[in-house]
Amino acid sequence: MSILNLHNSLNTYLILAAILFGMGIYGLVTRRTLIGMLIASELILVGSSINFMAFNRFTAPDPTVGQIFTLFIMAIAAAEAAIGLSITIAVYRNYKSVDTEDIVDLKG
Amino acid sequence: MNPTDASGILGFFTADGFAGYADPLAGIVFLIMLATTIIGGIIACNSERLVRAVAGLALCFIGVAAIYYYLNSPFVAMMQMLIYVGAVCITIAFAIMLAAPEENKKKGPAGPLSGPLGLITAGLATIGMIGLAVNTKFIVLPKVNMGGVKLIGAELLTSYSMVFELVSIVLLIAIIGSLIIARHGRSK
Amino acid sequence: MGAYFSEIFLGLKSLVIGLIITFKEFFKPVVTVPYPFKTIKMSERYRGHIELIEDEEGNPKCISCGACQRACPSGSISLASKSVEYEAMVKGEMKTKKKKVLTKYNLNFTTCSLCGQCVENCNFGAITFSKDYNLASSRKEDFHFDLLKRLQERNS
Amino acid sequence: MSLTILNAVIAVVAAIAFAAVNAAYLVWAERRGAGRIQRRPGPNVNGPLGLLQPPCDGIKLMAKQIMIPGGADKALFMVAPALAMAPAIMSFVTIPFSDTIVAHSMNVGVLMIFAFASLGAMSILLAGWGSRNKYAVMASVRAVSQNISYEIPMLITVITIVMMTGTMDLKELVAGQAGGMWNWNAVPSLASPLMPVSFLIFFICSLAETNRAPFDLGEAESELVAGFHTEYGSMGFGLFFMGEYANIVIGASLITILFLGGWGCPLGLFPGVWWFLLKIYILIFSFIWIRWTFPRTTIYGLLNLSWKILIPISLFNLLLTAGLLKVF
Amino acid sequence: MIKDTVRQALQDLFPDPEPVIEEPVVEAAEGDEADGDKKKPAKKKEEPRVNGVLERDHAEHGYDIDVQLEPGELLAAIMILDKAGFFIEAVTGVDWIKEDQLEAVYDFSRYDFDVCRVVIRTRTPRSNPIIPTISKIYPGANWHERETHDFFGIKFDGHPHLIPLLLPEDADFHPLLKDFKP
Amino acid sequence: MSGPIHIQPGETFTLNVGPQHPATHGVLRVKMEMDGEYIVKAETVLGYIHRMHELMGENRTYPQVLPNLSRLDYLGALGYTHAHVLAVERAAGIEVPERAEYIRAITVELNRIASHLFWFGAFVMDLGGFTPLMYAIEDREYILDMLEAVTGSRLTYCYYRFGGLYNDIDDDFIDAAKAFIPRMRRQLKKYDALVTGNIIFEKRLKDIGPISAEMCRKYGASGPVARGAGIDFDVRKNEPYSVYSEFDFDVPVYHECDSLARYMVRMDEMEQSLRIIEQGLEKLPDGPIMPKKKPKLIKPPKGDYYQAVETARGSFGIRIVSDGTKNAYRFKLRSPTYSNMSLFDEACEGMMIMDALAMMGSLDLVIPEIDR
Repeated sequence: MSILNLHNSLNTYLILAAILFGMGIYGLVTRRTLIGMLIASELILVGSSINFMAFNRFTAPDPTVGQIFTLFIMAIAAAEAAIGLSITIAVYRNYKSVDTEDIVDLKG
Repeated sequence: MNPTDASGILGFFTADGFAGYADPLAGIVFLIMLATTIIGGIIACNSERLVRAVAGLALCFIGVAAIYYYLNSPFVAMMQMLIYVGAVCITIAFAIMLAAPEENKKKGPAGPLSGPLGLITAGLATIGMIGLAVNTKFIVLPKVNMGGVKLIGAELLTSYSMVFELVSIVLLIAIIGSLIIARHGRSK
Repeated sequence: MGAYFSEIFLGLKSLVIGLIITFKEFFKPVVTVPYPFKTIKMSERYRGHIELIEDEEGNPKCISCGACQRACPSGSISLASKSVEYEAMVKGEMKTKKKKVLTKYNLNFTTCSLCGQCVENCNFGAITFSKDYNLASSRKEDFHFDLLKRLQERNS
Repeated sequence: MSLTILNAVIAVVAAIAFAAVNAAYLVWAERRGAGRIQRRPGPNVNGPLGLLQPPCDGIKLMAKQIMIPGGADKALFMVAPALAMAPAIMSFVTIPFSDTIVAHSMNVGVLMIFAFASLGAMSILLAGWGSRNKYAVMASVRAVSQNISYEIPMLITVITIVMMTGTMDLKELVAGQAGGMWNWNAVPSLASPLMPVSFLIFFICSLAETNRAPFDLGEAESELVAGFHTEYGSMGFGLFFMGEYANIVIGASLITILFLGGWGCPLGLFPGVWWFLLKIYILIFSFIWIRWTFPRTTIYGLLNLSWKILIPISLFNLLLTAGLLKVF
Repeated sequence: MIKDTVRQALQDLFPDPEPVIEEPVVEAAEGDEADGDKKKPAKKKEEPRVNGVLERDHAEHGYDIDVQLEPGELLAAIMILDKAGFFIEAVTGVDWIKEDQLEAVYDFSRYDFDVCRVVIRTRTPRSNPIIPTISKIYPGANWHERETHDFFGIKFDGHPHLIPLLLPEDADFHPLLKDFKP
Repeated sequence: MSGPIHIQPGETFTLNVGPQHPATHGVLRVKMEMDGEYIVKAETVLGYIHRMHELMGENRTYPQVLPNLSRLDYLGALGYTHAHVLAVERAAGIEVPERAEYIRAITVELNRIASHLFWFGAFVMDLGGFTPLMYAIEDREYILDMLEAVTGSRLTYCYYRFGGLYNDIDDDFIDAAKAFIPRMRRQLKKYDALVTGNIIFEKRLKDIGPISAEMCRKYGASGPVARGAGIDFDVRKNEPYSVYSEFDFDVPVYHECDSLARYMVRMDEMEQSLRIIEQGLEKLPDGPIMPKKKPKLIKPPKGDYYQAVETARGSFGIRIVSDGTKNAYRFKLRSPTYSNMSLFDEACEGMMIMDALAMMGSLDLVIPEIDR
């Protein structure tokens, strides 16, 4: 298969999704701040979205279900980002840090 | 893409680009976008400075939007740009500006899985999934997505109307909740 | 509710009034003078830096009494003179008299504040204001005027 | 095959050229217009009517040294101006100047313009943060919150229009308004009697989205020195500047397409690209006119305007139009 | 008349009830002009003014009440003016080098049509000039006192932020002292 | 929009507004402790163009100080030189002919209008509107042309002399001034429609930067700042000097205490100044402009003299401590903006930065006058 025809192959997309997902996992375990973790989790969500979209394009019996699922993921991601932002700010207010190691006591 | 959409004297993404045979321009642009996505992802999960990580995330999302476009879903691609780049990335950037003035305060491992161990973990997960993806035989069905927007709208309001409503409620609760959490402590 | 809409309406109205005013101004003629290409006449009493006045013979009227030098708040004026002897008819006989002749009259324009005290304090009407406003230079030395030299240049 | 590449290159080059020429000469037009409003001539020395001023400015900007402030994030500092200019040029690709002159027509054209516009906010944020200047950071936060809050009434208005015409394709949107100014979307119809209000809202929002006075809080020169591009000189500043003017052209084009019938003649005769250009330049003139008439709003005045006035009215208009569309 | 009430109130600050008679200004101005620079040995040695309240002619001097007092009584006098609704015009100093004293001068006036300008002076030795601050009563005196400190070196006791205002941050000279050499 | 805000320690940052900042009109620096857009604490740093005019006043003879006074405030220079000549005339007991006093009043009021016009333009420019500045400058040019024809300079006039004037006015000046008055009234109407009525402008100033009457008293504020706080104080009325008691004019007073009130006071003052000029031109007596008998050397008798005048920015005072020589023993300048500016630190606490800068504009700062 020609390298210029990669975009017509399902595997390209699946591998890309796996790479993004892996990056997300890596970021999630190595990042030490809440915001870094938020960024990493966005990568994971995007990786799974690509999977949905790829299957929707190549194999789905219903041509819209993958797209709709991706749209839902986007909505949830937006909500997650908003909540994550507010939690980060609240944590920062109380601990003066967003480092996960500093946030150890239970009482907020 | 719908062939009727691609008119215009300068139309360069012709319908042929998506029909199956190798259009070199589409292929080249696809490779560029693939690289953009991966480079953006690497910046996003490796950069020391969080703002750069967000910039990388935005880059990654732009690439992903282009990839959605290649998957015959211009609507989702545009929504990806609009929501992820225009809203999520900016929200995270705001969070950085509001909450993390000292970025490089401490160095060193964050937890047991950081460093090479984290790399190994993530690498194993990636390799496993790639293997799964490559080794599975997918049945390609002839009914494919042609990139219409009307169909999505119709489905959203018929088959998936319940999910749609639920997502709306989740968003509403998220907005109100984040307002309450973030507003706490400031009386203005 | 009424206040809400009336505020929007009145606000829009005030904005439209402003727009109409600037739109009218758009078609009015330009009032500025494109300076290096066109200049305006300076008014009669414009006070530039000072100049020496000459008498009928072309010599400076100044008798170098130094009143201007003393009156100057910033010490911008420095003058020097030498005394020369000359013969004049006094009461029917020739006598040698002494008089001071100006040899140097320098104005340090960098410190001059154009107050006009020197002209006012001159009892002999020997200095006046020039109409020179076109003064610009990047060197300080250009503003150390030698007024005597300027007078001679004017005469020649 | 090579034809497609050629076509693509032509399209991109044409878009860049159009954006650049417009940006350069809009600066000239703005300065001349401001001059006329203020009873002074404006730039008039270089060339006839000062027409050579933009190239001279461009050469001057390019000849200047690129200065990066100490402590700045170099990568972000350099990337941000490019990120400001690129989406503006990309948006030109999808704008139909006439029935045939369009680089790439797509079925979600309206969305595409908004998607690229949202990239502009990102570039402002990165520029502000990257230059490590407190004024720049404050300005970028302001500009971004302004952009976000004005996107909402703008999109609601767009939804109203899309609902009426049933398409997101810019060409079809224009085609729906063909045949004279009584068919334009800005004119009230039975199904949507509040359309002039919508038009006004969209106009205000595009002023705010392009960071134009009286909403130029991102570069409020009397408070925040020069806003998010305080630290930029030479071509970095030039790119921001050109991006701003390219955005103005896009905003004017979008208003023309959505509300003023695109390339259609007001009387329904001889539609063509000239009508489109005429309309956008009239709109741009009004942008300039407004800028040189009004003082700047405050940040809370601006947010109040968006959240308390524009969003409720546009939402009401949306519901009303939806209801009336069902009736008629 | 506010003038009388304020004068009375200020008078009460002094133990000596009898008002200080305004010493006529030495009429030497015209005589001096004739003699030029020649010193007049006959002129009696000028004594510093005695503390007390003086009423001045507004047309001649531009103010109405002139009070001189000890630094210790300053706050009491300022309090009287504050109660009477005066606003602070300025605080400044005068260097009386011959008498080896520094004088701080406080100008007060009223927003009223009942014009009454009050000048309060207090003297302190040049070697160790300390005067209590009035910036607690009149916050506007903050800058004026800092300026006076810049120019004269008078230390205002209790001033919250006595650093150079008009002079450079590291200035250690006081230009309005008569023995100041630039 | 100002009000109490809870600040958490360590969340603030320092913002240096100035010395080079577009809103500080010259060289003023304000160190602001900010919490986001809100000002927690502000400290003004002065002295960037301090020139020690008071020491110059001690080292120079009285006539030699004349040009210095106009350098204090380049926008309303005549008011300041007026204060100086009045103070020295009071100290040395010099009589001034009536015509000279009238001409002084007319020129001072013209200069006051010029100063207010420039302030108007610069203030609107502070708020982001650039065009009114150009219109204001155009009108101001008329005044400057008139004054140049009389005094010989455009900005830093040295026109008054002890006992009178440097030059007499001529018919051209009177004609020009008479023509100027109706024109200025028309222009003021235009400004009202263009700026005062504008909703954005009103929203930016209404209830912004409150300065109460009590605060004015404690800080010694005067001029339009005090009059905007409901204080009916104008030296021209309260303590009439020169020939101001002959004129019929009102002192505009607004009780809102906000920036808009201060703006309105200045706009109304221009109208009142026009009235004074009108009356002055009508009543202008004939006669000399310098007294017949004038001492050759000015040596005021020993003593302490104070003279206050109402300049465009407020009550300006000169204290001359004379020791009987031709130099002043002490030459104190009480500048109005200095007092007006000193309340900025306290007034701007808790405000947003753009409101604070709008308020700073409404104080009408001329930095050389603060720094002296």
